[in-house]
Amino acid sequence: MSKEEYNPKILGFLCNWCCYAAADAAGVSRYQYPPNLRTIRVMCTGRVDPAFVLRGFVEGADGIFTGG
Amino acid sequence: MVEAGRSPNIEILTNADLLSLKGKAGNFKADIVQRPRYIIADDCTACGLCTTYCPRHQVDDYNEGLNITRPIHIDYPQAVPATYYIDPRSCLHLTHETCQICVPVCQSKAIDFSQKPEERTLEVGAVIMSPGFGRIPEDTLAKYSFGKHPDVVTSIEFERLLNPSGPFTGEVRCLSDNRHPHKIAFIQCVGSRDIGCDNGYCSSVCCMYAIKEAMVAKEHDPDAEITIYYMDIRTQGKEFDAAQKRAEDKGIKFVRAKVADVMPWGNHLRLTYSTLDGTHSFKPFDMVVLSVGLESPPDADKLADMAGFKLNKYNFCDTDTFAPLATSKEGIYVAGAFNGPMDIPESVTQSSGAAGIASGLIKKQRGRGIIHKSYPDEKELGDEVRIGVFVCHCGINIGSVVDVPDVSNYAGDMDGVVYYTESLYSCSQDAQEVLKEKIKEHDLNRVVIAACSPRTHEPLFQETLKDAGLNRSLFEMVNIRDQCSWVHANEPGAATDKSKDLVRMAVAKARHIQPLPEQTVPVNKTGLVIGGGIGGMTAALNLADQGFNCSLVEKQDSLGGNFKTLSHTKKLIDLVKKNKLVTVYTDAQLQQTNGFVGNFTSIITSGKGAKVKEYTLDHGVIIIATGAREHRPETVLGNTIKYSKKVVTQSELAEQLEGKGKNRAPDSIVMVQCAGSRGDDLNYCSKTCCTTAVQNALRVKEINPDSQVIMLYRDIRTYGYAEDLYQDARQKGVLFIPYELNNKPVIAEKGSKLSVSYFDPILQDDVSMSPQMVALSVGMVPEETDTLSKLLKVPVTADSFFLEAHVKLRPVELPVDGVYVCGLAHSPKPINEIIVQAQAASAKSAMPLVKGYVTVDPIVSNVDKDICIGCKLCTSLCPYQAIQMVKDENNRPKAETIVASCKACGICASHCPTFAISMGGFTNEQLNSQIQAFGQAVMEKETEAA
Amino acid sequence: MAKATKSREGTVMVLGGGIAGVQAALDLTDLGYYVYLVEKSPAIGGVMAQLDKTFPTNDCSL
Amino acid sequence: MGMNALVFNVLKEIGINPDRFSLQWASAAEAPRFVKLITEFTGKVKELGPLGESEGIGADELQTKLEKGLAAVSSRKVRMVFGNTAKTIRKEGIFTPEYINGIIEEKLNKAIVGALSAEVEEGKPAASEKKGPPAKQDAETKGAQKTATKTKPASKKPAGKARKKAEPAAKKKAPTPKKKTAAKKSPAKKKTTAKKK
Repeated sequence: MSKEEYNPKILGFLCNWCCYAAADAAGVSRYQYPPNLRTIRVMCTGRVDPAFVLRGFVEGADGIFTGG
Repeated sequence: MVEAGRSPNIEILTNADLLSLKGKAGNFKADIVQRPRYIIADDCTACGLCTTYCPRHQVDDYNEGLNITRPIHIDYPQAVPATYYIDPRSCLHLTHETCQICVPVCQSKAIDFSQKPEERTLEVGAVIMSPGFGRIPEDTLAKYSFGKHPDVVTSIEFERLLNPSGPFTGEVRCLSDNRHPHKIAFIQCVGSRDIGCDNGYCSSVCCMYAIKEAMVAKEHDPDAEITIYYMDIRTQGKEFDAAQKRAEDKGIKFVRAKVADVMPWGNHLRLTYSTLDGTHSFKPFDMVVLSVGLESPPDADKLADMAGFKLNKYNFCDTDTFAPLATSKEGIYVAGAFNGPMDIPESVTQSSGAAGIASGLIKKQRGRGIIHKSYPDEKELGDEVRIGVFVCHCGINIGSVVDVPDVSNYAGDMDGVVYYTESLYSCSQDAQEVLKEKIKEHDLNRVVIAACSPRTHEPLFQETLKDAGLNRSLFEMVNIRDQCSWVHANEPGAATDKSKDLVRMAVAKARHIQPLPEQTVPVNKTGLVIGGGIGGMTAALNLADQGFNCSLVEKQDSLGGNFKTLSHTKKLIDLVKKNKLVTVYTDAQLQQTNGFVGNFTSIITSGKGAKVKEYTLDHGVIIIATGAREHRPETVLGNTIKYSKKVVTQSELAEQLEGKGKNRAPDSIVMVQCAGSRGDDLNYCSKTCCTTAVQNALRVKEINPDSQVIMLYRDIRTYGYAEDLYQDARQKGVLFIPYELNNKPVIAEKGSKLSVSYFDPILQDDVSMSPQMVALSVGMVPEETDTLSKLLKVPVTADSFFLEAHVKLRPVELPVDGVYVCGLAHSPKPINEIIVQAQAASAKSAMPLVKGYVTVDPIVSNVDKDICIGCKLCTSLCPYQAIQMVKDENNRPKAETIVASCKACGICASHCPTFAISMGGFTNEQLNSQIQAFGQAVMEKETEAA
Repeated sequence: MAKATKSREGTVMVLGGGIAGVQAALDLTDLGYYVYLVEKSPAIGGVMAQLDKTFPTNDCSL
Repeated sequence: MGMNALVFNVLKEIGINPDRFSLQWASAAEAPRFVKLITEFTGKVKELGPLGESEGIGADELQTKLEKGLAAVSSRKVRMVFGNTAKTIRKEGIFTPEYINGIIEEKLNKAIVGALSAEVEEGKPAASEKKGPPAKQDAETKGAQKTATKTKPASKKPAGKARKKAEPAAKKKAPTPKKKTAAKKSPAKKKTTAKKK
């Protein structure tokens, strides 16, 4: 698989009050960004257990973004 | 609209006209007549069969006459109440006693031509007038050949063209030959700022909606060339300038010119206009949109003399600056565009304020008319997981990018999914009925909705689940609009894949969702108002009027804030002092606040020097009214400024003019607008400086008629009725000269003489002069909001004003429940808007106090006693002290949640060594299954790509 | 002829079912009052219901 | 507190490039910042290439290493040390990244390396995937079911008693759906869902 075909899968943990709200605001202002992110909404980044991050890699995520 | 439709305490009387209104505050008698719908509302299933069979054609007013419909129809599928009606003006049977084809066609026999007008008398305690605004008469549009050429449309017609339920299902087409318009022109101030049709006021909203319509048109057709012809761009609201800047970046051209006329030119249109530098230009356009203003409602006079209140000279409702929602008749209040042309956020704020005052007026009768809504009892969950998936089009918002049918079918064959479908607008009332039916029909016990953001619409769907007998936690929402179709607009394939993944992850989580009981906590029925200016005092007085006591905390040693000298402020101060329900703390500072809506405890210090005392206050709600102060920039438009007797700000000039000094009005003065604002130092518009500057200019001319007053401006934003002041100033000889950012005026001080030089676009030459005074129209900055935002954990915008929960739907509430904001702390605004916001804030804050209890979101933490090893880590890590150790039956320490103060952040759960703690709605198992479902996406992707 | 007039204490009449009328009605029910929402056209929503999107957030106007 | 430092450590021990995990902040009003963060992170991950490839680890070896990492952060020993370190950070009140990374490195590195190597003795790579010893796993799932249904009003009554009453109902309801749905689910992937029960 050459580089351009490669489409990284990114798992995102977004905090409902900050980053998730920023993502909504980005949508309202129609900013465009790459579609590789798959979001899991959590109430706060405090909820993100190290086990979730490791499990994310076990499940094959190429990158994990946690946004507080 | 949906909420109003289903609230048991709102009786919607459509097709109804007011016949008479008599009585006094607290006891009015209103006679109304309800014109017949000729359809029995409860039986009509809105199936649409009758419209297909009806032979008669009729112009569709809802689509501004751009479309044809039938006498028996519904305006739009999401209408509330969702029933059809027959238009008596065109129905063959009602006009010629013939036809009646629809009667046998209707399956549910809902058509009943025997219906007669019904008169009813309503006995009410108070009345709120919100009849909205009227349309600009067509003859004022004639000079732009409106009606002579089909492609000259009004802005509301253009809005219908843009709307997916419009005549061309959302495609913008010329009405002359159906082609896509490539060059579109917007002409501003049509029917406003126009003494010709005695609409001398500015309608305040046209600049903003023109920009919005241009942006949406650009979204439909990215290479459309759109030009807006304007006199002043008036985008003075909060974040409005940012929207204008975004429009410019998107390639929308703004030309400062008044368009003389629009001539049909074959299929095209030719615009003739002249710009400031005197050059005449003719430009061809495919379509011309007239940004029509807002007129007073057509039946304003009838309403006024029926109810006995006065109208102002423009036939809008006459109100006083310091009582902007009260009409001249006690007990009758006004809200919305009938008060004066305004935008939606302002109308919403006014209606909340009017509701608050009305509730204060008849607080003795509160709660007597109320029907308490009862929900069917929660049905027992079967063992089998039966999930329903509903994928939404949201008009074109999702449907135009994401292949909704594909996503819906994809969801269909997932484990546990027993029903899947799509809907055009899943948040509309008819879709909610479908949702309820499907839950019953397929015995669904979990619902997944793929639509917009749960942050805005989760409560709406949860309410429908409760109505269908399902626990409201058995619900998961997938955001495929704000975080998918809107942000991956030009990658439909990737957006569809992403939607499928997100739906699969949501279904994976849904399989593990459990019903969670709702908890309620009692409310402490008092308020805390921070800031004792006009806003704070009005809010405190209104809370007291509604029967709740509150404490008012003022930083300085006396109440009054920025407008201390005004007579109205003095009146407010002694009203506050006399009111038994309001306790005032001066020289007071908020030290600490914790707790949550309904149960806050705050510590404040009050008193000066040695006598500083500390008070602990228990209260249910907080209203922030900390106001703002004048911004004194060091440099203005690149010139360093030394404030002196000769170089003053507008407020200093106003003070000087109020004084008694003989030559207090200078012989020559230059006023500089946007001094330190709109990108110069602050990057927002402070909304009031133009009006204050023009008032000062008039005051100078009044005292010293032959003085020379010159105002250098970028846009004169005297919106609403203030336009009359601008008109008056020009007639009195005040010179208004626009400057551009690329050719800024130069202000310098040589010795004792001032020198100002600028480029005059009309003379097309540089002018320099040495005025006696220079007045800088400076903006305002919020009073140190950072400390308060940290104390109350509420967000502030980039300009450090408080960030409201939603600019239109919840303009005076902050994202943190129980905390409200009003006045200059929210954004710069004139006094009447401060008072309206204060009244709205006190109305909204009274709601939890009226209800008496607050439901706690069931997403709090819970501890499994078997697994907990009592290591006490969670109690030390919890930022809200919401978890404590208790002894279990054999005396071993176990952790336990304090449900009332838990904020559901989940730190305890993620740090618990033995995974003993789980969060309601975000359990370890649910999140793990979501991650696992995400994993499957990788597998499919690789196989495709490999 | 007219339906029995429901004389009822604690009620407010809101004349006009546009965004202002609907918002006032919703707030009044939260403040504990019964509301008669009188609208002259066959459906509530007023002009806002005709709009496609509304500034400044550009989200849908329903 | 320090969760990202712990994850960096574990990833470094396994040999995965820590840049693949990013912890950022963007407030509700900072939409442009959020978009910048996501675009940059996607670009960086695209540069790094698929997981394992840029780190030169074969697919199978990568899988076992990752699962060992997961087991490490789920083991009670590592989590206990992590919890106490977080407690000290909070008590010290110093939240600079350097300090947090330093103290996590110092306290946890030994425990992580120990946990990673410890897997080899147990010799049950598949079993070790499970979060902690199996007994805990079942209790945890049942626990999650029970606790979810039994949240009760804030009354101070000790939880034990209330749980008795609620338990029978929960037990009847909770386990059966688990078994049925899980059995039906038959993902093709090698990672069996056995670890769920």
